[in-house]
Order: sequence, then C-alpha cells, then structure tokens
Amino acid sequence: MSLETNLGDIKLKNPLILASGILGASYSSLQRMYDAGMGAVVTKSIGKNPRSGSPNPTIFALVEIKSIVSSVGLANPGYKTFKEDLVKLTEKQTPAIVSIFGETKEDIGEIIEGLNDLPLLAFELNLGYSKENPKTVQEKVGIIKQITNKPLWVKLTPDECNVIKIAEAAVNCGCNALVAINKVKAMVIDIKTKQPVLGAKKGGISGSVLKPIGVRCVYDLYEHFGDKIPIIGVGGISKGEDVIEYLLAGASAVQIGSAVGVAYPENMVRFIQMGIRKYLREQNIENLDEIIGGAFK
Amino acid sequence: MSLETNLGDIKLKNPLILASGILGASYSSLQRMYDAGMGAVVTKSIGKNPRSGSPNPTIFALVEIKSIVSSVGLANPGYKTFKEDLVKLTEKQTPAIVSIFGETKEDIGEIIEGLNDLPLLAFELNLGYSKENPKTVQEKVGIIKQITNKPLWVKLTPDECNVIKIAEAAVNCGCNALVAINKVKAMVIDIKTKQPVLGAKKGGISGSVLKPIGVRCVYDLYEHFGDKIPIIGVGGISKGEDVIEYLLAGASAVQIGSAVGVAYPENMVRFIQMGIRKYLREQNIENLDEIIGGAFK
Amino acid sequence: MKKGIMNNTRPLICKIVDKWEECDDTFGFVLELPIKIQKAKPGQFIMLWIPGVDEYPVGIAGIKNGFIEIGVAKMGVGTSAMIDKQKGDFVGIRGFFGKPFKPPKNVNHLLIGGGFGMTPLKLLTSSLINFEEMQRVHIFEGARSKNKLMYLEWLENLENQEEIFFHVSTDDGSYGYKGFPTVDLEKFLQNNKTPSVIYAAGPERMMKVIFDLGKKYSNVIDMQMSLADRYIRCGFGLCAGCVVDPTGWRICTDGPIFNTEQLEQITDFGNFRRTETGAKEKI
Amino acid sequence: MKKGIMNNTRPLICKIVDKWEECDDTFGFVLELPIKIQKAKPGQFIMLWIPGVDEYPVGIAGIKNGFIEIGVAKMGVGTSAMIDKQKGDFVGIRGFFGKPFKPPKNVNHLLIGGGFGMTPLKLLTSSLINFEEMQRVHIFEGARSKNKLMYLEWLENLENQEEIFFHVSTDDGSYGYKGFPTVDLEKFLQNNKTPSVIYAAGPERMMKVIFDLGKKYSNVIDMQMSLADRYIRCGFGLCAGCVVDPTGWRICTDGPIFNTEQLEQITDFGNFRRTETGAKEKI
Ligand SMILES: Cc1cc2nc3c(=O)[nH]c(=O)nc-3n(C[C@H](O)[C@H](O)[C@H](O)COP(=O)(O)OP(=O)(O)OC[C@H]3O[C@@H](n4cnc5c(N)ncnc54)[C@H](O)[C@@H]3O)c2cc1C
Ligand SMILES: Cc1cc2nc3c(=O)[nH]c(=O)nc-3n(C[C@H](O)[C@H](O)[C@H](O)COP(=O)(O)OP(=O)(O)OC[C@H]3O[C@@H](n4cnc5c(N)ncnc54)[C@H](O)[C@@H]3O)c2cc1C
Ligand SMILES: Cc1cc2nc3c(=O)[nH]c(=O)nc-3n(C[C@H](O)[C@H](O)[C@H](O)COP(=O)(O)O)c2cc1C
Ligand SMILES: Cc1cc2nc3c(=O)[nH]c(=O)nc-3n(C[C@H](O)[C@H](O)[C@H](O)COP(=O)(O)O)c2cc1C
Ligand code: FES
Ligand code: FES
Repeated sequence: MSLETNLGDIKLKNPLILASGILGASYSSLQRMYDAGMGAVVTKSIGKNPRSGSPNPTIFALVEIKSIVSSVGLANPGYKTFKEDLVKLTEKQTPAIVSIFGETKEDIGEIIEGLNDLPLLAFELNLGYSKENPKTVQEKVGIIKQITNKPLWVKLTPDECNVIKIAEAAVNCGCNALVAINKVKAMVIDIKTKQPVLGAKKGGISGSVLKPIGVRCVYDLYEHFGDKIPIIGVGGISKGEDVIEYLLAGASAVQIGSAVGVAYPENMVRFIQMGIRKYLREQNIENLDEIIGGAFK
Repeated sequence: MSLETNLGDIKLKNPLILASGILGASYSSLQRMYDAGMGAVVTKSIGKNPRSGSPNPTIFALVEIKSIVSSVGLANPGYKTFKEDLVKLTEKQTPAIVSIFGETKEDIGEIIEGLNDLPLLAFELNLGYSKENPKTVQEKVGIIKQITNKPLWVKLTPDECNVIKIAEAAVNCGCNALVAINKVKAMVIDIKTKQPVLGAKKGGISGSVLKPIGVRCVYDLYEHFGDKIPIIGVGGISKGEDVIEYLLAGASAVQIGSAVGVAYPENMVRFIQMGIRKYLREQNIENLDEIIGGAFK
Repeated sequence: MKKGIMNNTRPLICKIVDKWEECDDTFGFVLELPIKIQKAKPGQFIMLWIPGVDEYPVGIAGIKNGFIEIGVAKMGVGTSAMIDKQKGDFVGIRGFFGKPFKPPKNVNHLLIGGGFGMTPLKLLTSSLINFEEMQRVHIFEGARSKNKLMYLEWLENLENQEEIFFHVSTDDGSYGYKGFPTVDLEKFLQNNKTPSVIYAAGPERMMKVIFDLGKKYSNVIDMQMSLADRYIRCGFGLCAGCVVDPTGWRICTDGPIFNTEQLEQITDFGNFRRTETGAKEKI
Repeated sequence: MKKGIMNNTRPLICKIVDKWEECDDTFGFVLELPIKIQKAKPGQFIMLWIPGVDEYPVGIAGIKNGFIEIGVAKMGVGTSAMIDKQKGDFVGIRGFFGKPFKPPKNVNHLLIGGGFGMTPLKLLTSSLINFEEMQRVHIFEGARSKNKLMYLEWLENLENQEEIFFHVSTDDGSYGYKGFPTVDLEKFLQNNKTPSVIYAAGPERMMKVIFDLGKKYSNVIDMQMSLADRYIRCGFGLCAGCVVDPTGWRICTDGPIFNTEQLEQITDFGNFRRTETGAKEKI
C-alpha cells in the first residue's frame, strides 16, 4: 500500500499538505510539520511589504461547530525578510510551497522574481485577498508563468463570483494545480457586549463546517476539468475519512489547516495517516489513484 | 417589554418567521407553526408548474456540526394547485408570505398574477434557483412590482456573485425587504459506498454552520444599506441568543428553518422566545428597535 | 434540544448479513449496524438508502444485538434495487424515526395488518411477548393469497405459545379462511367483552374500514394505526412532505402511529395523501 | 482529539468584580466566570479581550470558586483600556492556554521574577503551599523601586508561614536590598547544596541571566521558565505567531513554560523574538 500521490510533475510521499497560514510564519514550525509527516508544507501568504495584520482577537474557535473564525489580515514580514526563513527551510530539502498574494500583477511579479532562485516545490497564488474576476486572475497567473518555470498552484475562494470561471482563467493561463477552498466569509457578534469579536470585525470561517462546502467545490471542479488539472482539496479535514472524501470528490492531495491547532500536532498528522491506511486496507486499495474522483464512477 | 418588530409597513407580533421550505408545503403545517408562536410563516417556494424535485435522499443531518445537507430540488405542486392551501391559510388571517421562484420573468409574472388576489402579507422571491446577476434580478423584481402592490422580499443566496450588487439591483427596483441567507452549496460523499449521499448528488447546507456566515452577510448588508431597507436574517438560528446576534448585525426580523425539525417544534419556538425575553430583561431593553444594528454602535 | 433532531440522521452504512424470500416479491433482510445505537421501538421506521438509487421508509421487524431486521416488498425501482442486493452488500439507514405503538396493560392486544404493514407488527408481537402483565395477543393477518402472507412460518411457530392467537385469511381462500381479516376481528369483538386495543398497519383504506368497525365496539378502548401511505422525504419533521390535514401533524415525527383520538381529527385519514410535489390526491 | 483544541476558545464574557492598584501602573482584577470551567494550573495564561479594543495574553494569579485573579501592567492601548475598566464592566477571556509549571517533590522551590511575571508565580506559590511533601519555598522578587513591586503585601503576609522565604530587592534600594534579585538567588545556591528547582518569569533577558547562572550550580536540577516576550495571536497553536527557532515550538501551546532541556535547544531564547509581521528582531 502506498500513500504517494502526483500533482502534475510533483510527486509527494503522501497527500497531506500543511495549509497556508497555519504554523507557516517561520521556517522552524514549517520544518516541524514536515517532520511530523506532512507530504509538503505551504508557507503563510507572503506579500511585497511587511504587514502587521488585523488587531486581536484574530483567531478563535466555535466549539459547537468545531470551527474557527479568523481574520489575521495577512500579517507577514514581506518577501525580502521571509526569504531568510525560506533559505533555512529549503536547505533541508523540505518540499515547500510559498503562498503569495498581491494587489497588482506588478507586486506579484516582484515577489516571484525575488524568490525564484530558491529550490521551492511550487508557488501558490492566494486569491482570497482582493476582489478577483477572470481577467485579474489571468493577468496575475500570466505574469507569474512568464517569470518562473516553477509549478504554480492557484487557491480559490468560495466567496468569489463563479469559482469555475475563475478556475478556467487560471487553467487557461497555465496554472499547474487548483487549490480549493479558502475560508468562507463569516463573523461573530458577542451579544453581551454587542461587539463583533474579531478585531477586524469581519473574517472567515474554517474547520469542520468547511468540509461539505469544500468537497462540493472540489467535486464541481473535477466534474468540469476532469484529469486536465490536479486539484488539492482544503477545508475541514481532521481525520483520515475526510481525506478520503476529498479524494473521492476528485482531489489528488489535500491541505490541512485548523485541525493542526492542537497540543500535539504530530499526533494529529499520525492520526490522519492511520485513518487513511485503515480505509485503504479495508477497501483493498493499493494506490490512491484508484480512488481519486471515485465518486464519479 | 415587547417583541414587536416592523418590516417597512408590516408589523409582526414577534421577529420569528418560519423559513421557506420548512414545513411549508401544506396549509395545515404552516398554520401549526403560526399557532406555535411564529410572527409569520413563509411557504415552500412555489413555481409555475408542479415539480417532484430531487430523488431521495434529499435531506439529512450532519450531527457533528449541527447542520443539514439537503437538495429538495424545489418540489412543489405549482401555484395553481397550491392556491387551495393558501386560501385555507389566509382565511384564518395567518400572516403568510408566499415564496416564489421562476426561471424567466414571464413565469414569475404569471405566478404573481395568479396569487395576487389573496390577502398575503408579502411575496418572497427566491433567487437561489437559477444563476442570477444584477440584470436578471432587476427584471424579475421589476415585473413583480409592476403587477402587485404587495410588499416584495428578496431572498439572497451567498453563492451568488457579489451579494451586495444583487441586493442593490433589488432595492433599486423597489423591493421591500432583503432576506439573507439561503443555503450554501455543499455535498457529502459516503466513503464506504463511494457515492454522493444526496439523490441529486449536490445540495446545500443549512443549520448551525450558517450562523457565522449569515450574520456576516446581514452585517455587510446593513453596513451598506443602513435603515434604507429592512433586513431579515436567516441561517443557523436555534436559540434566542442567535436571534439577538442577527438583530445586532442589523436584521429587523429572522427566519428559522432547520431548527424546526424536532419532535416538538412548538417547544422549539417557545424556547427561542424565552431566550429572547431573558436577554431583553437582563439588558433592560424594552423594544427590539434598541438593538437592531447595535453592533455598529 | 438539538440533540434529538440530529441524532443518527446521516445514513449509517450497514452490511447485509442475511436475506431470504419471505413471500412472493417480499424479502427479509438482516443488517449489521456498524455502531451501537439505541433500541428501536415497535412502530418506528428507518429510511433505507440504496446507494445511487433511492431512499425510502421501511418499518422495523426486529432489532437485537446490533442487528436489524426489515422486510421489503417490491413496488418500483427502489424496492427492486434492494431485493437485488446480496449478502455482503452495503446499504445505508437513517433513523429511528417516529413515535411507536404504546400498548397499555391488562387489555387484549389485537394486531391486524397485511402486506409490508406486517413488519412493525412483527416487532410489536415480539415486544408484547416479553410484556410483563400481558393479556392474550391476537394477530389477524390477511393477504390476497397464501404466497403473499408475511411471517407465516414465524407466526405459526409462535402460535404454540400460550398467549398468541394467529388468525389468518386470504382473499382467495388459499390459506386460512376466505375473506378479509376484519371478519375474524369483528367476531372476536362480538364474543369478547374485555377491554381491547387494536393495532393496525397496512393499506390506509383497509385501516379506515377497521377504524370504523372498531368505533362500533365500546370494549375497544384504543386504536393505534400506522399511517404509511405518505411520501417521506426527511423523516425527521422538517419538510412537511408527510403532513396530514387539518392538524398539520407529520407522519414521520408525530406519527406514524396515531391513536383513536388523533385519527378522529385527521380528516385526510383514509381519504387524501400528498404526492411528491405536495399536491393532494385521493387515496 | 478535537475536544482539546476547541475547548473554551471563544471569548467567555466575565464581569469584573474586584479591582485594586497592586503597584504603580499595575492593577489587580478579579473576574467572575459565567460558567464552571476546569481549574487553571500555575503558568497557564488566558487571552484577555477588551471588547472593541484589543486582546492579549495575561497570566493567571489566582483561581478559585468560579473567580479568576489577574494582574495587568500598563504598556500600551490594550492594557490601559483594561486599567480604565471598573467593577461591573465586562471583558472576555479565552483559555486556559499553555503548559504549566511542573514542580517535582522534595526540592527547594526557587521562584524568581519581576513585573507582570509575578502573576503566574503568585499562583505557583499558592499551589506550592498546598503541596503535600513540599520543601521550603523561596521567592526572589526584584523591581526598579518599591512602588513597582507586585504582591508585596500578599507575599509578606505569607512570609509568616513556615515554609516561605521572601527575598526582595530593588534597583534603587527603596525596598529590600539594593541590586538584582539574582544576587540573593546566587547566595542561596552557594549556601544550600540540596536539590533545587528554579521557576522564573519576567523579562526574557533577565531570565537568560538566571539560566546561565543556574547552569553553574549542579544542585539546580531543573529550571522552568515562562517565555512571555512573544506576540500571541491565537493562543492555541495554530498561527505560529509565537514560535521559537530552531525547534518550531509554540510558546502558547508547547510553552509558555519550558524546562532546562528545552531552553537549551531554543537558540532564540534571550536573543530573538518575532514581531506581529513575523519578522525576527533582537530581544
Ligand atoms: C412509515 C412507512 C413504513 C413503511 N414500511 C415499509 C416496509 O416495512 N416494507 C416495505 O416494503 N415498504 C414499506 N413502506 C413503503 C415503501 O416505502 C415504498 O414501498 C417504497 O418507497 C417504494 O419505493 P419504490 O422506489 O420501490 O417504488 P416507486 O415506484 O418509487 O413508488 C411506488 C409507491 O411507493 C411510494 N413511495 C415511493 N417513495 C416513497 C417514499 N420516500 N416515502 C413513502 N412512499 C414512497 C410511491 O408514492 C408509490 O405509491 C413504508 C412506507 C412508510 C411511509
Ligand atoms: C504568556 C504571556 C503572559 C503574559 N502575562 C501578563 C500578565 O499577567 N500581566 C500583564 O500585564 N501582561 C502580561 N503579558 C504581557 C501583555 O500581553 C502585554 O503587555 C500586552 O499585550 C500589551 O498590550 P498593549 O496593547 O497594552 O500594548 P502595546 O502597545 O500593543 O504593546 C506593548 C508591548 O506588548 C506586546 N504585545 C502587544 N500585544 C501582544 C500580544 N497579543 N501578545 C504578546 N505581546 C503583545 C508588544 O509586542 C509590545 O512589546 C503576558 C504576555 C505573554 C506572552
Ligand atoms: C488562522 C488562519 C490563517 C490563514 N491564513 C491563510 C493565508 O495566509 N493564506 C491562505 O491562502 N489561506 C489562509 N488560511 C486558510 C487555510 O489555508 C485554509 O484554506 C482554510 O483554513 C480551510 O482549511 P481548514 O478547514 O483545514 O482550516 C488561513 C486559515 C486560518 C484558520
Ligand atoms: C429542507 C430544506 C428546504 C428548503 N427549501 C427552500 C425553499 O424552497 N425556498 C427557499 O427560499 N429556501 C429554502 N430553504 C432554505 C431555508 O429557507 C433557509 O434559508 C436555510 O435553511 C437557512 O436557514 P436555517 O439554517 O435556519 O435552516 C430550504 C432549507 C431546507 C433545509
Ligand atoms: S418526511 Fe419530512 S416532515 Fe415528514
Ligand atoms: S499564538 Fe498562535 S501559535 Fe501561538
């Protein structure tokens, strides 16, 4: 039984990838999660300039629905400073994907140029940042593909106008994998103090509530694109069964975010892998390829 | 202490309204929910022709996240047949809103004309049915306002391209209240049988997961429109505190759906009302007006 | 508050561990439950999911030690798909749904039914046998002909026991006496003046006949009938697919078992049902 | 598995039931918890939410019967907003977060700190007093001057008790001896050869000095230090705001208390922190 999976030309030892924004602000926590057993790790989304992000509270849980409401406001040190962390991370051959965001294609171009000499596995373009439409996406993907030969993943957000159209724009311009989904717009108001809880007032929701929403999005994408482009499923994964559900919907790999916020993230990764292995054993499956897109059969 | 609330010219004895599609297919269940203590009731969405809807399974719960995944496929008897139920319901002076849907503005015009002679509280236009954009919404709202003097509520779905733009189109054409939100696109795949569970494969999610998403949508709408148009909040309400959260976000009334699927819906309504009263008492609030939009203060 | 609603309402995948032909076009199945769940009560039902095909309500004929017995009568695509399943195949169930029969103590228990209505009556019978202070149990089963009688063997073996009387009838006289099961029921009510409760499950028009008959006898202190001639979508009281007029009661949650007092208020009983679209039609 | 993460991580609204000036620019507060929650352990912290203003970590000075005591030192907008609050006002808390101090048995307990670092040491002191087989407890508190000493009164009253020794120092000699608290600590270690554990909480550079000092004495069998010079965002291990290099440990979840073995691996200790943007800066 093998957990290997392919995303275009990229081969991962297993389909679990650390999602962007989760323990992704320093080389050491990224390395830790790779050592814990992830197949690859995505950094926090990095921009052109340093940003201190939203005021606190920025992240808290809603226990009742096993989910997390957050607005970190894309806090990041800027690509120039973060490069030091990336150098340390890639020195160890850790398969690292750098998530980037930018308002303009010029900003994005600058970041890619600045980081292109590093031995990265891929870039991931975070579209959750500004209002996008197929044209802006085309421009951003276009400029990246012009500058770099590295694979480009595009991360979709479900709040966007017509995810399929955005995805098409990205695929047509040569993006190498689709990542779905980012957080869904959300907020919480405390009724006792009558105040929005998040410092930024508005934010997004992740965790268990995203699973049925993310699975649906991956399913829609796979239905539309088939084998034309690899899909990476994200949203609400906290056990092996969740990973399988995404694979059946058409994902070739998955990313894990909120579930990592536990006392022992190493155990969480092991627990998820155990769940996957148990399923494969019970179903007599040798290879993940046998189940990717299996819900369409 | 009063629970009365106003939606434009409409006064409700309390802010709780039965959401569309929930116990809304027969006059007797609608009457029952009104008798249970709802301030008003919305019917199942009614179209021009009878539809038998999606194959089963159409509705099931995800216990872990207190939510419901469904795709009923707008099963309905068509407005001509349903009129018999509406006659019986309105005979008793029950404040009833008829939810309608239609692919074309002609279909919608026909339905409104067919039901316009009934003493209804309002019509609610369900936009979750077909892909809408500001132009199609303008057309649909336009034709309804041409035919009827009754208030028109427009129900928004979060999957739509830019909810604010859609809402603006509706408001500009004279709609009298905004209802937010409908279900969010979702689905569940059973990993043992590798099949999507819903008969229609794809569906939507409602219940507790929708609360932070719905509150955010109402907050965004209130931020944009202020007092210009009443907003009715829907999504994940199952207790008095949830109602308060929506009111603070800017809703003047709320609709309740998934939470009604219990052995004793009468108790559920009473429980929600008790929660509201308890809060008002503790906070020394006489009137709901004092807290509507309170999160902006 | 929420707990009650949501409990176990996503399909639970079960393995078919036994299957047999119960009678013509009707099969019995035993499903293995993958997790421990609460015991079902007689009269409750499940939603049976045939993955990729359909989901529909079926009654519970037995439940014991993590196994559940059902009986499925061929009607259309969904029931045929179940009948095509073999031992080792998987199906989903949601439930348990609905309010059960509520047998009082110190009465005659008169169970009457036919067709797949016999499934809840089988579980009721098992349960009455274990009933502490039970009186005599009478089962009146009717069918078109012998090869349509469900649980014949099971019931005849039970007949050996002191407390069970099995009255069987067929329309064509191929087994038991010729005629409707109501004939023997009426005979029993005429001859026996001690308090009795009627439990009925079967076609709604037949139940209406039984109901009108039972009302004539003052020794019938209650009638509890399972209304199954309604389209069930959600099973837990949300969609109104199964609502009866003018009370607004949901078959799936307020029923499927209703008692005399309730049945009297349901003007739809024996007269009208709603189809999948929600339109009313004559039963 | 999930339970641990999510537990109590949405702000819980508490009423301020007591407030007092503990020392210059530092106030003590008692908050009333609206629900029963598990007991916090010494060294754990909460995220304190001043609605509409900010949220930041504070240590726990006491917890008993549904009340929690904290101490807040004025730094910027967030801490000032708390200090402006009055009895009867509401604030939110999330927590409890982090791993606690783990005092072994049969050792000298040497608590050393200053500033708001005294808050977890207060709870540790209370807890050690109730410790079964405890040895002598020594508290070394230092501050710039007398009016910056936290819990002075409380500690001096405790001093009456057999097991507590209170060593106090100020930079300007306005109270206790003049100098750093490390002076008395070193004296103690020189004179006392029985096994000792050092518990430190305060500015990280001071702790680094203590750490280097402690390493020189073989009778110091462990040092447990609370790292609080890091930006805390989530508090439960998700965001990496508080991570230390090169181990990738999270102050909020793997810390804030680290022991000797761990501190030796953290090259950032006493040297570097990350700011809100994630950039590294010299401490
Ligand atoms: C409470 C209850 C308990 C039942 N118990 C049993 C049982 O123990 N054994 C058994 O064999 N049958 C039982 N039935 C009936 C069974 O649900 C139908 O025979 C089955 O749904 C037919 O499905 P089909 O696809 O084979 O036929 P179709 O060709 O789809 O339909 C045939 C008939 O079944 C009805 N039907 C179809 N789907 C549903 C549905 N979702 N809900 C209700 N009726 C439906 C149709 O209205 C039609 O009258 C029960 C029904 C109810 C309401
Ligand atoms: C584990 C831990 C326990 C603490 N315990 C206490 C305590 O018991 N009592 C007490 O008064 N203080 C305590 N602090 C420090 C306290 O959190 C900061 O003083 C407070 O955040 C300052 O906020 P401000 O808005 O007043 O100041 P600002 O002007 O915003 O900042 C002043 C300083 O505080 C730091 N700071 C601001 N926000 C945070 C944050 N979210 N996390 C960490 N540092 C921050 C800044 O980096 C800066 O160095 C503790 C810190 C940590 C990490
Ligand atoms: C605290 C937090 C920070 C996040 N930051 C980013 C980010 O910087 N860039 C990004 O593309 N996604 C970000 N995300 C989204 C996650 O990568 C992921 O898409 C989402 O959380 C859904 O996955 P989950 O349910 O497993 O958490 C963030 C999520 C959380 C909870
Ligand atoms: C089974 C079901 C059927 C629904 N049918 C309709 C419908 O016909 N028209 C409509 O506008 N909304 C429909 N909805 C959406 C609800 O009215 C409501 O917007 C949504 O469920 C969110 O509210 P809740 O979380 O309280 O359920 C339906 C929801 C469910 C669960
Ligand atoms: S089947 Fe949905 S309410 Fe009964
Ligand atoms: S504060 Fe987020 S990981 Fe520690």
